[in-house]
Amino acid sequence: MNWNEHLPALLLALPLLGAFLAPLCSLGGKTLRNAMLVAVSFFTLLVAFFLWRTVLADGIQYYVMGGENSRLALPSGMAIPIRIILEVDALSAFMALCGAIASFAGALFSLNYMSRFTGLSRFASLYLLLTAGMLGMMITGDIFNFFVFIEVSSIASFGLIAFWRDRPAAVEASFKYALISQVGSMLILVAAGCLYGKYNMLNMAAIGSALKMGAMEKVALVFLVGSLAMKCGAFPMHMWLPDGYAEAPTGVTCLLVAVSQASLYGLARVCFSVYGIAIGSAFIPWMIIVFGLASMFFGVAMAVVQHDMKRLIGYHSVSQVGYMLLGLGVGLLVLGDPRAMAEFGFTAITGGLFHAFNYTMYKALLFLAAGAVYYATGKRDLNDMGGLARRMPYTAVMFLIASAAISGLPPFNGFVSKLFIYESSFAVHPFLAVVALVTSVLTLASFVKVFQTAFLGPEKSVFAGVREVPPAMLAGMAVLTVVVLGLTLFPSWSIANLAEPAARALVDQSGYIGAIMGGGM
Amino acid sequence: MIGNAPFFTVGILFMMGLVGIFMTRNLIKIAIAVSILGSSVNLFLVSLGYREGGSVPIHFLAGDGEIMVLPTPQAMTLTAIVIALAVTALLLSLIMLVWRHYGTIDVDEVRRLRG
Amino acid sequence: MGKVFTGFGYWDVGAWIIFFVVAAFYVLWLRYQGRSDYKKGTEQDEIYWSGNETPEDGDGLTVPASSAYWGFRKALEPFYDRLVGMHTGIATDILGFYILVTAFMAAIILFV
Amino acid sequence: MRPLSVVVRTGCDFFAWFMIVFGVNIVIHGYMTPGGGFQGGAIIATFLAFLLVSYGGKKVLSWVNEKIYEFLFEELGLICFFVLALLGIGNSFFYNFLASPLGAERTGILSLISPAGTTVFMSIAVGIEVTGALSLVIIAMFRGIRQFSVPNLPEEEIGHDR
Repeated sequence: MNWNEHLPALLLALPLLGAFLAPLCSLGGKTLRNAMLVAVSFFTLLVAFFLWRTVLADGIQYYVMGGENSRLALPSGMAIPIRIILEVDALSAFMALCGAIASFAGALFSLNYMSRFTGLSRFASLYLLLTAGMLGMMITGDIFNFFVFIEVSSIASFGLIAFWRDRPAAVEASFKYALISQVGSMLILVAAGCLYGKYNMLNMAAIGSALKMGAMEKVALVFLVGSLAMKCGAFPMHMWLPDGYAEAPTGVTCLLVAVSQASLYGLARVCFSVYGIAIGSAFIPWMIIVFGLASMFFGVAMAVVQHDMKRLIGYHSVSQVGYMLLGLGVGLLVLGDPRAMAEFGFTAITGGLFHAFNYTMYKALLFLAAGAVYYATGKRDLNDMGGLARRMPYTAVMFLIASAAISGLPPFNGFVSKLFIYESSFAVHPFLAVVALVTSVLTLASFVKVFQTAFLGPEKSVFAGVREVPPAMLAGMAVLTVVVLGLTLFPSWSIANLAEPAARALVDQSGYIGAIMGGGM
Repeated sequence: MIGNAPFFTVGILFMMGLVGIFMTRNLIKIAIAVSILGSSVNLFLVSLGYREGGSVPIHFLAGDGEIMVLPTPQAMTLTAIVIALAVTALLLSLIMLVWRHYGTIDVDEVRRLRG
Repeated sequence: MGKVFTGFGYWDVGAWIIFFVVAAFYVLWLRYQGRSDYKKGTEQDEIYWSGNETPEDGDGLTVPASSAYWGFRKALEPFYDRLVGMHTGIATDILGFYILVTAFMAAIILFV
Repeated sequence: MRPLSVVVRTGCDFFAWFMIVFGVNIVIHGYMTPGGGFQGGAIIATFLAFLLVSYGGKKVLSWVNEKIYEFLFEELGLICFFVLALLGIGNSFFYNFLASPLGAERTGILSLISPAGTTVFMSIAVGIEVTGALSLVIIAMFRGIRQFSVPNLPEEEIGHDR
């Protein structure tokens, strides 16, 4: 009974246990609750790291919840897997690692950030429930269980976005997100029902092995792609995202960035591993590419004219998700023909996934820096900010690193993943690369505006009393800065160990199916 | 053809819920329309598991009948009902807070966050 | 540190960092040359506010963020009015876009 | 908000306690009947709704102690559920270690428990948890209504309807 076998279940059990124990720990006082929050998110990060290492070492790990032993996917005499199976391949472990890092940084940050507010036992339990829901979405192999974890993370994020319920904007943002997210989840449930009705199987690998494109599968695919793209923030359906990210407490926004990555993972898993080559017509890949292009350009066009700091960064997350959708769409487009796949398809997927990891890191850092500025000065509007660099040097430096990374300035990690996406989308059609480049220029323009107006410029007398933020918040930001700098300085290691195995796992549908169905593919 | 009767009801209920959301300006009616949508999806899930002449899928209650109705959709519907309750309770509490802050629950007036 | 092959060309972080270090030294050396008659802390440090007296608090000096790209915004007036007009912020509009996109995708994939 | 008529209030007051018995019955037989933890817990939670109808908000909110619902019910239910799931970690998380295949002989302590094994205790744990959770939801939503509308409740009770 070595612990490596139970890692997938432990990855979910830990944050869930933390969420259950939060009210009990808050009986023991503020420090015990804070210690529990940080300890649980740190151990979840450790478990995610060991899980990633185990998956890299010996292939796909799957865990049968409630089975005689945790590896028995097909009990004797059964043709299809019946229990809920957590299937962790290189892509799930890669996304779980990046989600766990964002959750740990957010927990560290919200120790001091939330100390002035009441009801923090509810905050800690909702925060860990959101982490458990996000990690569940990333490692589950069962399509109905994926719906349940989407609901767990959505309901936790409704509560957390409206946490400051005396701010009208937060309540409005949470209601709009709740409305569109509930209708989207109902459509995901209809899609799961369609697939179950046709194949009587709920396991993604089992459905993937038996799937032949028909009317029911097309409806299920459209509902899944539509609602998962909505939860990522693709263009026409993105309007809840800047409101939700701007109004939530900053520690929560840092985690919400990773939660939208979990639905991007869900989109990739459904398109590549469940449908794969059976996707038939090139309509869905081109639809994802169009989502990507529209999100990129219109997201950053809206961001340039914003003057509220967190809303501006929220619109940038809409445009950055566009890059990943473009990368995955190009990969899906040429999944069928091996020559184009070898030439640029695989680079596109690696670029898209590496961009997902980079994006979560520097976007979370940007939000934490914006939250630190809000904590220190109490202002969010860029018009009445100025000359904060002298008073808050660490936050200014970290914000500079993060904005250089997001706008893709050469030595930073944002540039590496954008380079992959430029080159591979150029091979499909030059227009795609042109839109990507113009978006990157506009991103740089808007972050020059933010950095100049907020941090540079002459000293303002109204900010005389501003001091640097307390150490726990700096520690939260430092964790993310270290990861961003690590990815910047060692791109070849991180691509070879992080992005490439994930891309290979995503493309290798037969491996994903074979692990569960006993190599019967 | 009669076998598909539940699926027609699901279609009609789904359309009613969807159109209901857009037809009204009152937030509480929108929350009601969303729960109609949820119940139509639950009906869809339950009617998936129906088998001709099947009996209760519990072994010693099923008697000697060989065919059993599929139990998985019933478990799925149960979870969907639990989730629909939680979301409806949250939506209604948020509408209460919107009423307290904005003094109106008209969907066209609750729009401070725009642009 | 590492050479990354991106399918079409190479990307090497080390080369870029060395380039930036050399460029930084060169710029700092140029700045160090400077004008010899400059003395710190004298009236030479005063901001030249095109003739009239300089506002002493930073508030008067900073360029507000809303006017940072006013030219860009003014030039693309028709595009931005339509784009910002699209974001009405009404809950049912947000849902409407989602339902329209899903209906469009379902129509195309089923009937084309 | 005018209180309901005397008949309704006394009826609710009388039936409140029977709702608990009915709800517990559904929770206990949950593993076999269509009921179960969640449905039974929801029925037990109507106990509080009946009290609110019969005694009015002020009296009930001053009487009810939310800490009990939060810690005795919610936390206990959640932790029992989690520990039951963890006990089977030898085989796998959520393993049903008390169950036995149909018709197998069950000796000793096992003969007392039904062959369904841990699902019996898990549905009871869920029942306890949902009772606490839904009672807190009812209290919170009721307190939400009263927070900003001053109730014009007459102090003493009039015997007949108005």
